[in-house]
Amino acid sequence: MCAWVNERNAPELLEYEGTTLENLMELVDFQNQRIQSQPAVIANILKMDVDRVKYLVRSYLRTRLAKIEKYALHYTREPRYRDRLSQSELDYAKGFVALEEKHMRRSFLDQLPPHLRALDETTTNGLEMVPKPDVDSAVFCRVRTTVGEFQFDASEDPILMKRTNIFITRYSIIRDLLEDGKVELI
Amino acid sequence: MSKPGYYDIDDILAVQERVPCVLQVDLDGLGSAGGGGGTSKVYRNSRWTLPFWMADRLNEEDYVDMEVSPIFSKRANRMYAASPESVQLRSISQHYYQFGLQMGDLVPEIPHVLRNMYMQRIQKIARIAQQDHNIEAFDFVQSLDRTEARLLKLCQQAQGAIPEWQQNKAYTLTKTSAIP
Amino acid sequence: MLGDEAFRLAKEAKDITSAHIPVYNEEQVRLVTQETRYLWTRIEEMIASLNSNNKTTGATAEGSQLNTNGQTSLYILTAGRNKRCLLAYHHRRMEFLRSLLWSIHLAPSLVPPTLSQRLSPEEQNFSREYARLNSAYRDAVEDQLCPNDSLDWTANGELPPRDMFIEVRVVRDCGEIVTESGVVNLHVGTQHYLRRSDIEHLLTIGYLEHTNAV
Amino acid sequence: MAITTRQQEGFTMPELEYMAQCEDITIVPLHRMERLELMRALMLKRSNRCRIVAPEWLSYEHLHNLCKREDQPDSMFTKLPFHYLEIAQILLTNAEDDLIDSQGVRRLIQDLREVRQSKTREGLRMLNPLQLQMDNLSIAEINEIRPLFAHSFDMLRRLDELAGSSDVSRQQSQNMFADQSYSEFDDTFSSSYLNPE
Repeated sequence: MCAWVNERNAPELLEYEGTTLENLMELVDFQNQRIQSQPAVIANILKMDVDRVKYLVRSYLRTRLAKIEKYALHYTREPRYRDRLSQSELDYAKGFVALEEKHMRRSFLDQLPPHLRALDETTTNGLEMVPKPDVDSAVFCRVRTTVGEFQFDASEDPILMKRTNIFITRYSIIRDLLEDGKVELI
Repeated sequence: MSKPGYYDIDDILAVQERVPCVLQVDLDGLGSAGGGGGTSKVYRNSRWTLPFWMADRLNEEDYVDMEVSPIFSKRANRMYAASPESVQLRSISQHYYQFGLQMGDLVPEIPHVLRNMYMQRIQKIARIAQQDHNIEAFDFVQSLDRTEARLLKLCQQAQGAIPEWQQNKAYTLTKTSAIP
Repeated sequence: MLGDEAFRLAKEAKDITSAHIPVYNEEQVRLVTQETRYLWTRIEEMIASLNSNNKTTGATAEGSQLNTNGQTSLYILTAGRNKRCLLAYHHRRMEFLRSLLWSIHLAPSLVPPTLSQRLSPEEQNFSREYARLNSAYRDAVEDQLCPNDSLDWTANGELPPRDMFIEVRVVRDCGEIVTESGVVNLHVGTQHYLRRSDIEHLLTIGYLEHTNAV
Repeated sequence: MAITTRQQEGFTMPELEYMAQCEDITIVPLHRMERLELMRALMLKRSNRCRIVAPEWLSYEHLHNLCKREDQPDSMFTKLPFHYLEIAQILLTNAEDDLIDSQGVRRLIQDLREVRQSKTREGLRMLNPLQLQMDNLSIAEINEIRPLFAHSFDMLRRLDELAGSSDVSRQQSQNMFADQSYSEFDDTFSSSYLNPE
């Protein structure tokens, strides 16, 4: 659940929680087997459980896909992000990049002069064509284990971060704390 | 609002805002007849308003001298600062903030001007998002630029979600809006 | 002015909402592409002429050379601007298509004709391939995570399961559907109490109406 | 998109309700007390197999005190469960008979929400592009203000960056303006632009 909420709120793609997913789905499989031998009342409860877990898994994976589509080219090129993708996600990202490019080419790009066909340049106005997540964007986070004095900015006084404190701040500032599990996004 | 991306339609529209320039060379293709390319010439030393995406770069290369857009002139800034809530931002520019962010490198005062304007006006946006509309609110809503209007809409959606759910309407499955 | 035609495409892209997409403007796309090609030809001519002038003429031609430099810059900027508008226009439309496809359970066949008329043949093609890309992904994930079960991959993502069964009224004939509890005939005007996951797609396209939200 | 535009701005209320159902709650099944997840309790409750024990904070008296404290000027947000709105709503809908004075409770929850809403609006004044502490806000309340606060935060951040970068480029722009004599600029730029006090 926490992985799902973090993923929903983080501007960039987080580590893939493969093991957690596998464990959850094993549980579903186990429940599914039990359902048949149970009376209707219990069976309904078990079915609901199964549906709830499936929703979580689905929503988690779809949240990731939405991000992957948005920054597909960047994620497939940067080793840091590539490592965070599951094999199926990597295939998906590559497929999506190819699909998008093909659509552009067939719609008009092939009709432009060859010099103008690139999709990964920096324009004369200094704009990068490849979309990248904005890691400085705002997130709400809650402290899970007391951090102590924490420097949000080099030029500011440190602030005490205690358990259950809530902050709105830049994602990049608390990214390490998130990775260490000291804060969660909300 | 995050940094504009290459594919950002709002940014594309914002940099179409025009700025006054004085040409330092003769340029073809700037007149109204120049759609197909190059029948309308404008000569050196003429004043001409150009879209920002064009003017900014030509200014850097000294082919034109770009001036500050009148919407960020000192007088305008002073005028707006007096009562940010009553400024008809939309009629000044649909992309006031986004355009301002682009012009910011050229006019050092812009960040300060925009900040004041924004901070004052979002207070009112927050209030309006919580209440039913009255006449005064209606006028204010009409004066919002695109950035603000979008923010108001998002606020109203987020605020409306709780009562909607409390009244048990959040679970109704409806036809998708994309299908006519 | 240069760039005005491309700007029209950007404005059309701005008009796209979750409930509306304008007809694909093939003519305008062609026009902008054509203008860009023309500009590029001129750019190449001017660069070529500058190179040859460099060798032959002296300071007297400096003024005209400066003009040509400026003109080249302007054309390069415009070509770049045109390209950005073209890409953003198509990109925004693809965004709409993806939203649409997800809302209709990634089944391009559910796109009604009134809508598919607004799409270019390439966009229809994109829709089909996008759906295929997704089912390949879904298959891979299901193989790995739940080989004996399905993830209901395309179910409504905004509503977690709460009511397993919901009450619906039939608005348009759907014929017979097979549910867990047997075959149901969905005839106009009739009401049914059915498992949500069995009929969600019929609600999304407006063939059924959700009547109890309790 | 694989998730909807609304979901990219936060959670839907049903999603929050879904999360809330994983919180623990006390029930009385056949005279014996037990603590289990809310959704389990609801299932038992629906089939009349238990009574739900209302959490302590969901009583008229407790909420009344909170309301009073919440209303004091310059007070912080009072402490409530992270999912208080969802849990209150779920219990008011599904276990009304297990609550004492459910009407009063319902009204107080609403009052509390309104006072807290106006407090968050005050908080908006203090928003800055580095950090703002907002302890004891519940997730539904955060979700409600998320678009406003997050987008505004990002806007302020960009303006800050711009102010910073023009500090650096001010030298250059000063030179740029010095190099070129625009009569128009003399009008639109006073020295105060170039030499901020």
